Amino acid sequence: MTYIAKPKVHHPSLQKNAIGLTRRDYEGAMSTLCAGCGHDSVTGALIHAFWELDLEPHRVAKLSGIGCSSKTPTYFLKNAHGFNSVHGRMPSIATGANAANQDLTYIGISGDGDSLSIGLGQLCHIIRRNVNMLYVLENNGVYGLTKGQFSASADRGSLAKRGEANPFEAIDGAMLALTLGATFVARSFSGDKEQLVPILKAGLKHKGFAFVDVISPCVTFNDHDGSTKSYAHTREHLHEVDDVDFVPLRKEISLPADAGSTPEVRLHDGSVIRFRRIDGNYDPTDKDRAYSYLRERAKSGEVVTGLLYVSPDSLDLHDNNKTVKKPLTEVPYEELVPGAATLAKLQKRYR
Amino acid sequence: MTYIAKPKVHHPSLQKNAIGLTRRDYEGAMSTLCAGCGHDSVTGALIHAFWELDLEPHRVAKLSGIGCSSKTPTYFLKNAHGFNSVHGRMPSIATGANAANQDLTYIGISGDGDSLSIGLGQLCHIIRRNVNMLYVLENNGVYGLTKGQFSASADRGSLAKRGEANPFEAIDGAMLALTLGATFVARSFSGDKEQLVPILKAGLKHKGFAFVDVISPCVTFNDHDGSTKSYAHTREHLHEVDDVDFVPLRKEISLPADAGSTPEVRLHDGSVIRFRRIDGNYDPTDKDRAYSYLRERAKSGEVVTGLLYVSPDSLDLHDNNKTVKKPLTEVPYEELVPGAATLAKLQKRYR
Amino acid sequence: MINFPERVNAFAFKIATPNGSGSASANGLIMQAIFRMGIPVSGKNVFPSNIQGLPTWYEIRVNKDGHTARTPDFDLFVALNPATYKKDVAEVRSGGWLLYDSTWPLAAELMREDVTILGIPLAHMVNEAFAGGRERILMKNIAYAGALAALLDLDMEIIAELIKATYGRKAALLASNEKALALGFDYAKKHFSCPLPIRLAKMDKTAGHILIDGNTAAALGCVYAGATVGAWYPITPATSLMEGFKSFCQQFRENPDGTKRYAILQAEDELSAIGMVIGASWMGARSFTPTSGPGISLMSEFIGLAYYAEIPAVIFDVQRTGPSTGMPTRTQQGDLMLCAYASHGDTKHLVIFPANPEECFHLAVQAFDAADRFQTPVFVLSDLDIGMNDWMVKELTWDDAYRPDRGKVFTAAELDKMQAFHRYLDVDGDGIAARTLPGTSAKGAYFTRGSGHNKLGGYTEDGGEYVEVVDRIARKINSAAEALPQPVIIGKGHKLGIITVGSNDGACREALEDLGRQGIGVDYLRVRAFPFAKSVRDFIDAHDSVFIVESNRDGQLRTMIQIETGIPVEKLKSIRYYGGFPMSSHHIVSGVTAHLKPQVVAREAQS
Amino acid sequence: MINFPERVNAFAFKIATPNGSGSASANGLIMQAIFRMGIPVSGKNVFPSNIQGLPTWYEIRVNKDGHTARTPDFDLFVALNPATYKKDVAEVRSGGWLLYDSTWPLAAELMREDVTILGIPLAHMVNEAFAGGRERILMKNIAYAGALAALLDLDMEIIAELIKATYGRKAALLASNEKALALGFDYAKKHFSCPLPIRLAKMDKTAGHILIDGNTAAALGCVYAGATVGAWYPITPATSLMEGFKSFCQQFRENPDGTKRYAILQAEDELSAIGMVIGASWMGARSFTPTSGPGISLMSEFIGLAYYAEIPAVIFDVQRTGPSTGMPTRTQQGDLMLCAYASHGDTKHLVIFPANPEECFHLAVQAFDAADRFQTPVFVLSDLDIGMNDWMVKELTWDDAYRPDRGKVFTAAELDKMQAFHRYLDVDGDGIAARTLPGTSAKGAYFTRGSGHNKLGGYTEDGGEYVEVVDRIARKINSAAEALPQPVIIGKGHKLGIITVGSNDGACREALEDLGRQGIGVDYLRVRAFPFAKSVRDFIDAHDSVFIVESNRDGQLRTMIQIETGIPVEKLKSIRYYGGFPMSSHHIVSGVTAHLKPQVVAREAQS
Ligand SMILES: Cc1ncc(C[n+]2csc(CCOP(=O)(O)OP(=O)(O)O)c2C)c(N)n1
Ligand SMILES: Cc1ncc(C[n+]2csc(CCOP(=O)(O)OP(=O)(O)O)c2C)c(N)n1
Ligand code: SF4
Ligand code: SF4
Ligand SMILES: [Mg+2]
Ligand SMILES: [Mg+2]
Repeated sequence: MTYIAKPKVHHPSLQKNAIGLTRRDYEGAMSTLCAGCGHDSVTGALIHAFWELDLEPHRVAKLSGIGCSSKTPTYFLKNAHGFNSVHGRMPSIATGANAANQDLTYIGISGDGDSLSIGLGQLCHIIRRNVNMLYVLENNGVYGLTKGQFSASADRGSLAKRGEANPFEAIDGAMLALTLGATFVARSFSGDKEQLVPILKAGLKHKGFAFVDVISPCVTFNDHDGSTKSYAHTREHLHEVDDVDFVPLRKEISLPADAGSTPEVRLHDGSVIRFRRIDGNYDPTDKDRAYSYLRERAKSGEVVTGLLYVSPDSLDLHDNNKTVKKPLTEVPYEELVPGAATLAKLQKRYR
Repeated sequence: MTYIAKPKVHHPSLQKNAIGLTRRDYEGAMSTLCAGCGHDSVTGALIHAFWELDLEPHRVAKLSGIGCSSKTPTYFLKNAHGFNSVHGRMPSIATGANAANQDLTYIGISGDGDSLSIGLGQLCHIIRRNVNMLYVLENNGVYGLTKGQFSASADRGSLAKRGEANPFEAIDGAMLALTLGATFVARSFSGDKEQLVPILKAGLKHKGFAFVDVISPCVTFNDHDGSTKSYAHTREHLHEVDDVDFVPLRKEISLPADAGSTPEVRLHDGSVIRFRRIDGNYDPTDKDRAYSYLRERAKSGEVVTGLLYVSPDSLDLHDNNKTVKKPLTEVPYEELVPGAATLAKLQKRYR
Repeated sequence: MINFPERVNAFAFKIATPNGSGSASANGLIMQAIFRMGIPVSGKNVFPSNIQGLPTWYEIRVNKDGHTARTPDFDLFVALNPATYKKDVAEVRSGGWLLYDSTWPLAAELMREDVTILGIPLAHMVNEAFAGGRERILMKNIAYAGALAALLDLDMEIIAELIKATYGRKAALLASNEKALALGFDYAKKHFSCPLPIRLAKMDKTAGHILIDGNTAAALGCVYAGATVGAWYPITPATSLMEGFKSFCQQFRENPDGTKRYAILQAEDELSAIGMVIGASWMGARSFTPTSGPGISLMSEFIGLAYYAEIPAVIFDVQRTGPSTGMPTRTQQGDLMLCAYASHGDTKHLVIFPANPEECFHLAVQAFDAADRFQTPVFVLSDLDIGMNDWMVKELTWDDAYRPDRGKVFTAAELDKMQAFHRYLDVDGDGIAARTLPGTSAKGAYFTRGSGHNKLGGYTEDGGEYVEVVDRIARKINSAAEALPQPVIIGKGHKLGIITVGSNDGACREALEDLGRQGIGVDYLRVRAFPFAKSVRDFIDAHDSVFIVESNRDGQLRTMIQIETGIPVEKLKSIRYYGGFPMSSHHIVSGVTAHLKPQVVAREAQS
Repeated sequence: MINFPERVNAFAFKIATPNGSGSASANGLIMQAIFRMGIPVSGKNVFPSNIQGLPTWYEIRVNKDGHTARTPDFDLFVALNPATYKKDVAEVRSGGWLLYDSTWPLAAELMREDVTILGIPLAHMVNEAFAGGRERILMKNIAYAGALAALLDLDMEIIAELIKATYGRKAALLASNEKALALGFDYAKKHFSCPLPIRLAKMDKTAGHILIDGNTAAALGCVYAGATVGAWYPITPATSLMEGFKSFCQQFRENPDGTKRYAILQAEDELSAIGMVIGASWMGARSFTPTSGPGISLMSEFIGLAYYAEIPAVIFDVQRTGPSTGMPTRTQQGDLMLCAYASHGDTKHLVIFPANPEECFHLAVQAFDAADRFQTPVFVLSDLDIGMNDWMVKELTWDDAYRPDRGKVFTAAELDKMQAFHRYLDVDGDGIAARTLPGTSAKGAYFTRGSGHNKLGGYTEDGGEYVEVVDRIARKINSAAEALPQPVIIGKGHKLGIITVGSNDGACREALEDLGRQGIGVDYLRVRAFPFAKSVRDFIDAHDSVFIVESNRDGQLRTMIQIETGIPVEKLKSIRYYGGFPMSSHHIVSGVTAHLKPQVVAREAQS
């Protein structure tokens, strides 16, 4: 909402990052979402993550589908190119964009309606192609923008605002991503910026498709008693499995002395994801265990959060395609076209 | 192929079933698929299964999308209504049809292109809705009808006929179905009629969505060395976990004396699926174990077949919708319309 | 100050608030109260594509002569949203009134010399009177309603009654509402000379009428048509149609044990929704889907299947401003061509165009009959203005003798008597082949497919057999022209004519009168279905010049008339407005006079 | 026996076999050999929508005058598929020849008094000569090729050369082929008086020409246009376009280390394919997708997004017979209207119509230029006949000086010099606003959206701002008419004219000559793009009557001309053929004369 006071992202200082930008430089237009909407907190976390990673805003491409969630790209990185596309089909646009220019940082924002209903096929296939991007699913269990219908992530038995119970099994985006061979799967909560920011940073730096399911409550249509996606329910049923710290390559020198004792995952560019195991010896590089663990916890109604799985040797779309290292948009025309003489020669075969 | 000799379904006798029909009564038009195509064997198994279940052909609705596989409904049950629809969208047609008339037996036939690429979203959502039908995915790892492109079920590294290796992770329909909460998941091989027929029968009788992934090789485009969906490769890597016997309700009296010793699953109508455990103590009612078992075996390149999971207390679309027991198509108009007087009364609220 | 002539029951006012502040119920209250006073009234809700905070407006027009089309001339403006002050104040007609919240000093943007400014300290008053933040926001709306009641001479008893009907069971809420209403009313009475020259006075012109929105009425139509399967994917402005259907079904189609004589399927997208409709219709259920433009685009492939395989389907397209996502909360008539010719290959579809909620009800029923009879998809083209705004229409009536026209469907008994059944055989010579429903009997079994088939229902790749079938389908579709709802015509033998479609009806009828007063006689035709009835051509032939009035950029209705009648475009002058609001009569009046002027000039030059 | 006049280099023959039996390569061999003899030739492959077993045909027309459109009159029929005997034998023209496999007795169905029947024991011969089952099937085809060589006087050296070029490296295969060829040749020489009156004789009319299919040529066009991202979902008859692109890229765009200067994305469906194209184009890559009708229907929503957000995209629609799945291996021109107006809301798209493979190459390049220049989707409408059949066309030429027209794209340096960048501002007054590519600079950043936006690129729900943008887009699209490929016109001042599109070109040109011989002079115009150039209107104005020739049921080209020019339909006579085969001149000749007759009658009645 543009003209009613709203919780502002905190700017305790106008501190500058390594490329001389303040957090303000990573903001976007004023939010037009409802006061208290989870999505706005995700926006805040994203601004923080981009700032901390010292990314140049204009080297980022931000994409979305349609929905309240899909409006959020407007609210951060005003200096990045944005694409608010059509409902559920952002993954294909991101895939094409990334194929054309692999040098930008890609972030996609979607909702549970956008990703798990109309866009489910595209989501599954972008996972399969392992397109290098951070994909944030702002999950509130409803269609916010069309005023509160159940989405496919609504749990069986969860109550609608008018009291009706959802009769269908929920689709769990994280489980689905694991099943489809995703190389980076995390879950977090819009209300837990501490946890969310490092996950987003790690996702941005992961080479491949980083899927982050963020429980992001809809205060207007799904924050009541009986909803399993309300702030209260989510807070109560959160179960954190690990505590992630993301260490970009260039900062590595400043690692604490006891670094060796913390398990870590080294990404392709040398950055490191370090995680503190909160639940027993949860290991986010062990996919099979991750899966059965999630199932187990889900059965007892828990919402497992943290970095659930990461594959350090992920091969992205361009690795598999063997694209030249340069963005295709920058390959000069002359290197694309074999010329008149070759055309003449080539045609011998058609005679 | 209509006019070249092809392997015919065997009719050792023109034996009649309980409703007085021979297997011939369950056949359809002559196949126009390639000689040796796995899909034709599935057709044979289906004819067998329908015949053994004593189903009236005209009380069956058979549906498909587009593809070689999707042509198969033409080749069985000539006396059933058929619907060869559009590519990848058969699940929605089946859902609507079933919603309208719950009394027919529904069978859908699809291919891996039809189901896992263009139709993936619809497949996932029909699973979620647990529409009461048997869904057979004739899986050959390629697009047969469009001449041999990789499908989404092609394994990473599997070779195309021209030698190219598939760079993407395969989507495993059975794993996906399990993840999405399917209530009946099986896998079989077109070349294994012994196993396939009882699975199809159980699937037809299961109340809910019965997903059967049948490896069904494409002799023309994907039966070469290096393909992981060839006859040879499949035969070599098959791993049967259980051996299913389906016992319809009315035949129960004839159960062998030692029936008690075989694990069994009782379906909603009283029919029984009895299975012999081949692999250790594989239990098709234990979903979590099924999942980890499948993952494990898949890693060693094995194709696990058998009844992988069945939920005996499955609630189908109509259970969840609380539809009247009668097909909606048979509810008289008079019971649908409140009439002129009610309309007049109703409009008080609009004044 | 300009001296404003008294105008009883003939004025318009507009209320600006931020979205999500709860103003909708206050605005609805005012409108309903006016209606109950017996005065023709209309309300247009102008809302943003977000849930909370962006600007929203509500426009109320009161017109004793029954003209309830939108007017852009506002005599009074209630400006409660600082974000739109500048734009809002410009919309007040000279000599009119502006009501603002004088809790804060009058904003410079609101100053206007030629307008009487009325300040009421709404926030202040409600903050004094109420405690909770939410309650204060809500009660501010009721307070301005109270003020308007005083200023416009709204019947307080009626309002009190309405409030009681709404909050009767919640005593606290009722009390708050009554208190807030009084606050505004008393303040206005005390500080201004009430009523203003624009004021209300009881009439008896709303008897036998109701206030209803088109989506609700269409939903009722689906119920009365006997539709049992509804499949949909939520989209503004079509969402409330299925919500309406659901609530009527809950009321009328549930057994005491909770079992349902209907099924509503919330699909995963529009492709799936139309697939479900096709599946259910194939089985013999009456089935429908409500959607808007983007949904129709997504359904295009399936629409071609239903056309070619000849399966009934009813599709409500509640149009919004396109292209693409466009302005999803604004109205337009931009999908005419798409619906008429949707899908690849040669196709042409039946389209029905209701003009108001009353027709939404009746034409919905006719749409189901047409779909069954012609075995083909039928589009019902409504729009956001019809679908989501409350319109004053005649009370809906029903003939209990009505039974659905299910078209040609062979029963098992009929099949038994036949030699053989062939799905696509035109036995009766009317282009319509009989169908059978799955499960009927072995003899009735056939294969439905979107690929080439011959008249017997067999697969074919033979050109001649293919042509035979598609030619028959073309004949069938064209034959529907006279069976579908016929045009509404007002013909008085003038040389000029207006042709329009859908929700422009009111604005056109008002324009006819306005033009008549200017001495310009114009006849009128409103098409109600496509393919067009012969009378459309006749009407054009009978007039020297015809103005085609529509709410889209490209003149889609005009194009369709041109295509179907072959009439040269010069004869069909185009009048278009497509900025997202409902059409107003002045668009038409100025369009017609602008077209006439050059003619006059030309004539003068000649003489 | 009818005495057949000798016809050198002017006849047609047809070969019927079951699909999947390997006849395609034998047929291609014959056609190529004729081409190498310097004789104009065309081949039409008529194949079923399955992989093995259903009937397939190959039609070869030889015409010294260069008429290579399809003809339905066959002088010779090679009937090797018992399943279609009955239909096939009826297609031989009286006095012609029928060649059958005399291993088995002559089927009763094949008997025809007025046709010379030539029996060759093909199966017997190859079974004697070869061992393996597969080899026997394949060699039977080469054997009938040998027989045809003898009967038609095909140059055996050329055939031998071709076989050597194909199998040169596989000695055993080469030997088998040579043996099979000799078997057929020798048998025919020995048993029949060779050559027949229909026979070949070397000419020099194919110099400077090639035999190529349209999909391959279009793929080459994409390579030469500098397209780097291709996204697609397989569909007949478009599949070979992307396969061609891939193989050319493998040849010309791979580095020694195997890295690629291109990306081909096999999407999960057509919605995804067009999404990928839009994404890549947004980034600044030239990007395209090949598809057919069903794909266009599925892409409809995205097409509207690209139109409204002004993103280039090149879409090849290789048309097949619709509606729905239709006859996927038969040709048609059924998607004209869909492509011109695809998507909901007011939209209109640029469409380019190649008539043959040569134009597929050149117009593909122009399509990319137009897409970039006008920042909008551009359709290239080919069809199955152009796309999948080998056509004799002029050798493709290339101007090395060509550089892509990327339209208005601001660089970082240009942006630096500007005060501010506004995405949708029409600075130049030509309706085209400059864009920037993502990643260029912070100053160039803007938000792309399919929802309402103003000329500055900001989100809007304001009617006026919305109208400003859509009106400019309409102007932009219409302004493309003269920039797109212009019509091809043959004007000799006749009173009658023919207008056609795409692959009907050859049949029309042949018809012009045929009609000329009958004393009916007709001018000719072939549209090559939509929106239509002014010259289309001028052409119609300059003629008394114009025949619109097209391959669809509903006269879609005629409708589009009517819509865009406003010319009354009476002036535009419709000639349509839509049974799935390529158009033949006789369709046009009989269409024109049939239209003329009533006029003559009318005139006579008057006099
Ligand atoms: C093709 C299409 N169908 C439907 C819509 C209407 N629509 C807009 S947003 C939305 C759902 C959004 O839900 P979700 O993605 O969960 O986002 P949220 O608003 O909950 O954040 C729908 C159905 C649309 N814009 N386009
Ligand atoms: C919308 C649409 N896109 C593409 C096609 C072309 N097409 C027909 S079948 C098919 C793939 C079939 O593959 P699969 O489902 O695996 O069946 P199979 O032939 O292998 O049995 C495709 C892409 C189509 N018919 N419709
Ligand atoms: S409706 Fe829900 S999801 Fe949308 S902005 Fe409001 S709180 Fe957020
Ligand atoms: S192409 Fe493959 S899938 Fe299709 S019929 Fe032949 S063998 Fe079967
Ligand atoms: Mg949501
Ligand atoms: Mg397949």
